[in-house]
Amino acid sequence: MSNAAIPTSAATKEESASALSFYGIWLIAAAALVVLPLIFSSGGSLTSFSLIGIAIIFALSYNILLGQTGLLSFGHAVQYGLGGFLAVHAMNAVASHNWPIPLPAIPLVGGIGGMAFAVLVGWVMTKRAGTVFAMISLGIGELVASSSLILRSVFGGESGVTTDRTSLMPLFGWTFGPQIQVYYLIAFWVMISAIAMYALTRTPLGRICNAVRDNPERVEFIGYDPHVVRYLAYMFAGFFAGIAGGLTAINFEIANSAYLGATQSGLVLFSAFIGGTAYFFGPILGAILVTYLQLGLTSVTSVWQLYFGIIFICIVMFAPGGIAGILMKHRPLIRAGTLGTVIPSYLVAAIPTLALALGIILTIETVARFSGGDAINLLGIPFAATAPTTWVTAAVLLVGGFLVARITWRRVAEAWDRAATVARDRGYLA
Amino acid sequence: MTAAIQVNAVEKSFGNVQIIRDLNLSVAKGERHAIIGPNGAGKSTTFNLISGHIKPTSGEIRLNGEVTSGLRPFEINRRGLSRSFQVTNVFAHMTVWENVRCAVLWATGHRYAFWKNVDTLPEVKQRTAEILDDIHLSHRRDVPAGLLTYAEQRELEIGITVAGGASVIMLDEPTAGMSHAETERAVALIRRLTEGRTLVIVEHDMSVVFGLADRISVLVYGHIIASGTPEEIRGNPKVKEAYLGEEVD
Amino acid sequence: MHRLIVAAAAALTVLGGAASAQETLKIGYIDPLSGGGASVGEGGLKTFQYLADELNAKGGILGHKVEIVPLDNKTNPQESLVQAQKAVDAGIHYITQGNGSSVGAALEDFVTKNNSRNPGKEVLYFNYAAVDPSMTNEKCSYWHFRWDANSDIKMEALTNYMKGQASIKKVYLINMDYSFGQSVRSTARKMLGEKRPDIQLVGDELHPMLKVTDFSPYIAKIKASGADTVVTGNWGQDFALLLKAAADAGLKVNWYTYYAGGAGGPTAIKQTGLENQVFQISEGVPNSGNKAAMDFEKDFRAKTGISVWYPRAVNEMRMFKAAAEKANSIDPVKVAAALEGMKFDVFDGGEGFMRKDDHQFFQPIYISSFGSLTDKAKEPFDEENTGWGWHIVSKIDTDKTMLPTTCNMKRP
Amino acid sequence: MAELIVISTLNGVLFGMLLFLLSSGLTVIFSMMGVLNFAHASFYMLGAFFGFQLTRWIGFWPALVIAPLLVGVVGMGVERYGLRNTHKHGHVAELLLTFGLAFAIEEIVSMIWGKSPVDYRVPAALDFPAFTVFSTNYPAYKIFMLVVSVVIFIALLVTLKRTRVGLIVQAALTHPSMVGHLGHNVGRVFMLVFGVGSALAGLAGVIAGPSLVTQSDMAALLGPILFVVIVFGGLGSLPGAFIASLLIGLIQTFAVALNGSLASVFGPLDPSLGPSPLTDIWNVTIAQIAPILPYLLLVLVLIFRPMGLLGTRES
Repeated sequence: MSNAAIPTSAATKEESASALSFYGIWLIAAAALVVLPLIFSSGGSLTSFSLIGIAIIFALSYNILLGQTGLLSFGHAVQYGLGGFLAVHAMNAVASHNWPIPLPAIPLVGGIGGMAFAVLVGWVMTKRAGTVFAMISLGIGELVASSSLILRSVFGGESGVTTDRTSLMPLFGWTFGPQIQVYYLIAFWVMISAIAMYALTRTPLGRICNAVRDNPERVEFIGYDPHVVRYLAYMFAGFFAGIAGGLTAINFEIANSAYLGATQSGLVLFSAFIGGTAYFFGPILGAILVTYLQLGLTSVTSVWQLYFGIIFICIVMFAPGGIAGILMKHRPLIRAGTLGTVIPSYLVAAIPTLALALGIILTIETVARFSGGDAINLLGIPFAATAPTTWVTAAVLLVGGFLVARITWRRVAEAWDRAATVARDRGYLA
Repeated sequence: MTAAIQVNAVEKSFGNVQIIRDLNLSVAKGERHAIIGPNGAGKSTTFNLISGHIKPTSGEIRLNGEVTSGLRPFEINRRGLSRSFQVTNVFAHMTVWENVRCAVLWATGHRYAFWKNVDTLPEVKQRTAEILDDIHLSHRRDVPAGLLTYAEQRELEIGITVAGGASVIMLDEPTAGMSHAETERAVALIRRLTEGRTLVIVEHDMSVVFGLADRISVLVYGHIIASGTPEEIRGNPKVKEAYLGEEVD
Repeated sequence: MHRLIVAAAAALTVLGGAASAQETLKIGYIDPLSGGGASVGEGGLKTFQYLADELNAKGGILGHKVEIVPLDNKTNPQESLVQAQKAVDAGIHYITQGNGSSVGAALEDFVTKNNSRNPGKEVLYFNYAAVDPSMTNEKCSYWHFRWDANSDIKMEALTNYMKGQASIKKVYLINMDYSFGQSVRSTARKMLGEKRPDIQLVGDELHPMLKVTDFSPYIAKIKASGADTVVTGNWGQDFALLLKAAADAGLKVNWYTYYAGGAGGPTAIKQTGLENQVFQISEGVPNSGNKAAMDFEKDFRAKTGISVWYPRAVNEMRMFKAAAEKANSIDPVKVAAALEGMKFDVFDGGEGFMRKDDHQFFQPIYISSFGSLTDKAKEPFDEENTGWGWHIVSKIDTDKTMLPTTCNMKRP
Repeated sequence: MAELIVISTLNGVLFGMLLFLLSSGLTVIFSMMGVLNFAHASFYMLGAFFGFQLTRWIGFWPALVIAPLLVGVVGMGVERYGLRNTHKHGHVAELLLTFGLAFAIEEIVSMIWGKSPVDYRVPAALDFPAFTVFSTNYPAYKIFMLVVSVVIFIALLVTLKRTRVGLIVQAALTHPSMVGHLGHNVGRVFMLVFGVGSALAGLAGVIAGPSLVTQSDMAALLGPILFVVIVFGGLGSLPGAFIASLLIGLIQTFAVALNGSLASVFGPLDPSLGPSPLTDIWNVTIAQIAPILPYLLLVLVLIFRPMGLLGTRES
């Protein structure tokens, strides 16, 4: 009612302001991608950035299914992997025939590969959503991964198919041998794909995908066939997964059956879910975090898989909206100006929570290294796994942290309620 | 003139239980038609049959003269029939605005388009805004539908149903669970929104039924025992015996 | 971000040429340290760390302290490349790997490309257990050196032994369905056909890798075929489960294996009671009778809790030292040149050499059988606390293990 | 030929019953709670390791009773402190919770017992050949496994059909929301059901451990095939799971026994064609693809009969 009273000029102004901030975000992202390797120029960071870029496209493509259409897939790596294989074969073919196709066009081939597979099997797969789809995707994933070891002439057995990315025609003097050039190629495709996938959510199809996710039954009564919607979503997800696969093939110059396997499918599910499937940018955060953890955690601890599991369980239990969900929860508070009410309670809660986390880490590492006898280095303090002092410290942190954290988090909830009430009164929260 | 809805000798069984027997119903174009009957008479099943939610065991249903029995709900919807649900059935995680807009998209011809920006389609925008105004939810446009109050959700449900511009609107107990004031508002809303269209309504509130309907059909045990104007129904002894009698006394 | 800054800073220091004579010589150990293959990978890591300690105790290599940098590849080729890149980025010039021929092939390809694209940042790949013959044949690389006998060489040695065993009449082949298993199978067919045409090949099975939970159906087939000898390249659970099923069904045949000695293998053999019926082909045996090797074995077991699975790793590290000293440099290009054609006294005695044509190491090969140890003085070592150990059955000299190569080596 | 058929049938039934032992708990949990428990195979692994450890300390027979109970307690804990809080976020969240749990359990097990296989042996009392067919021995232990599976199957059927708890479970299968409205403490029922389901997995672990390899990756190896069994048989249907287990056991065993390939039926392809996908498919034997046959079945069943063989609801 009150909206109707706002003069139209104000509405346009508001719209153009939001449009400006919208394009601003993309421009900043593009600029960041360009500048990033100039700031962190070591080979290690370049490798990490390249992998993160690929993971972002892959996770976003997965979210077309999970977050936007409500399809839980356990076999998304199939399209990713097939895209990778097709890209490798395309690179080899282009190189041997001297076709005038530069390397940056290759991911498109991967995308087409991923999409072609989706077109082929998608119609029967997407007939139903829910558990049936999840199980079919699991089955198809296993089937394709296993078949790839049988069809050796295409998939090269378990050693895979290799290629040489520098054997294609150079583009503006770029041979794509050095990692920095590959990084920019990946960054270019990250930008293109992210914009395309975002645009997709703003189309009639994208909106109806959401509707199918929320309520497939009702969609039938506003003129749409949810099966067709799911099928189309599956194709687009396959296309972008294929692009990610193609980029991986360029980055590693090899495609093998591990690309198609359950581990890849599981990782992308982790990324999307941890980042948060309800918001477009959620999987981006998830992809960054998971890839980073994967690269970093494995060299710090041998039981990285346990930490992965624990982080995942915590997210599912305490923040099912993922990181993006947590962030966006605060938006109405920021707009209502009541964030200040919650922050002190956060700071108070952070201390025992951190203690609890340290306790968990110390306990895990103590158990993990008990037989090995290595010292644990936590925050620069060495702990011997076999020393009773370590056990006591771990126990105190664990139990004490837990008990105090429980109290402080209740405080957080109370502060939240107060802040939310104010925000609601000011009309920023429904 | 062909009827908007023509149901001929439709039967529906679930397993051995026959829910609908020899159902015959005719709704003329532009008519406001109410279906009443005691609980368990098969009113919702009748709705589900006509809208394609379930398929008849035998018999035939026509929409504007065209046979629609056996078609899927979206096919029937595209032929100009839209229905609401007794239990609120909206897109809970999407905003009010998006709920209505989704319902507008097919009718405005955008279908599965993935090359158009949905935010810049003028006719979609205009139509959605109109509907929101009509159902008095403009001020709640950015609220997720799942967070609306019950009455608001019922209004949104009606909004989604009429948004596509279908010529035949079917409303399943649109005022169920509403307060007196809310009901009055809803009736006015329904009256306005279905102006010039065919309306089929299932309702328990007799004041709504008799105030709104041009014609009434009485359904008992899956069979229509009487059909006529409100006056005819009031005076029909069979109806009194089977239904109204019990309730009035 | 913090880590990245640290990494960036570390990389800068390396580039800055702060290298002193005491600079640590880092060897990237790329093998599974988590997931399914971790038990094997951890054994390898312990081995290399022990060997590094051994070298360091004697002053390291040319005064450089040797450090093993564990890099977990989860037996995944793609992950291996990430780890290899990480190693390169950290300024490491030597990587070593063993588990999985697919990983090996990927790494070989990686070092070749890396070294041609980044002159001055060369990396050598020391392979201690990936035995796919193609790595020293059609796919060979100047930057790759293999200390393990490839599967063809082992089969050559094995069939040279089988040639003399008149009791072998019917042979059954069962292998895992991947490149190694397939190469075992095809070379066995070919070599047995040439050397013992009278032997009847009564079965040739490829089963899916690491997926079979119940081998009874396979055992039923072997039994039905009337085989007296089974040749298998199976390892890990595929070996243990196969043997368990055989023992359950009461199958009495002789088993010629590549990897019966791997983690869990001896336990499985002991459980099934197949005494002296399981043979292994390897480049070293704990009860070899070589005093230096047996002293090493004793100390190794005391310190690491496992037996010396990889005598070839000992050869690799000791030979690395010798090559660096010969070249008087730890520059990978010079070390590679020194390694080519180098002769070396191997762990269990006898001479081996790194063939220049394909960078394949040749060494004496042993056939040993697994059973109870009667003479504790001569054969002190059992396996996995089973009380059983390996006895040497036959030794095949280096010259009887030679095979031609198709390698067309591209030298820088 | 007769020999191979008899032995393959026997082997198939034995393997099938092991599969059933494993999947019974999964299907019980699913039928009651609608949760596809990805950690089920992990509970099986816990059972095997608990069994191994307890066998060391107090012997196999006490372990056979205590280890499943312990796993059941762990399962109840997971339900009480994990799933129950997640329930409000829907089945996907519950499924993902168990997915994360599977990761964590695998690592915890390998932290405690190491990554190498442990020496978990068949108890001496059952370590002898029970009978011999065509000179192939059948160990008594396998017969013991078979008997336990059948007993579990009958016990579960009787419990579900004849007892009050069973009636509630059955009611929950068709009218999940009604059970709560009927005044049952759904929370406690759920916790018990999850506990029982986990304990069944644990029992399977204790029993299968000595016969298979007890190792920290044993869960990952068997996990996916369990889903095939319960989806194939019909989600939530115990007899369906029973039949599916047998069928998959038999199919896999017979596939291994067959040497046929397209090449052996139609003759080899012209070698001048060179390597291509066609030659790959032409030369692959049925035995080689035996382990992927269940997945093929799964996909086909879901496409043509999404409720599975004996299932009553789709998801």
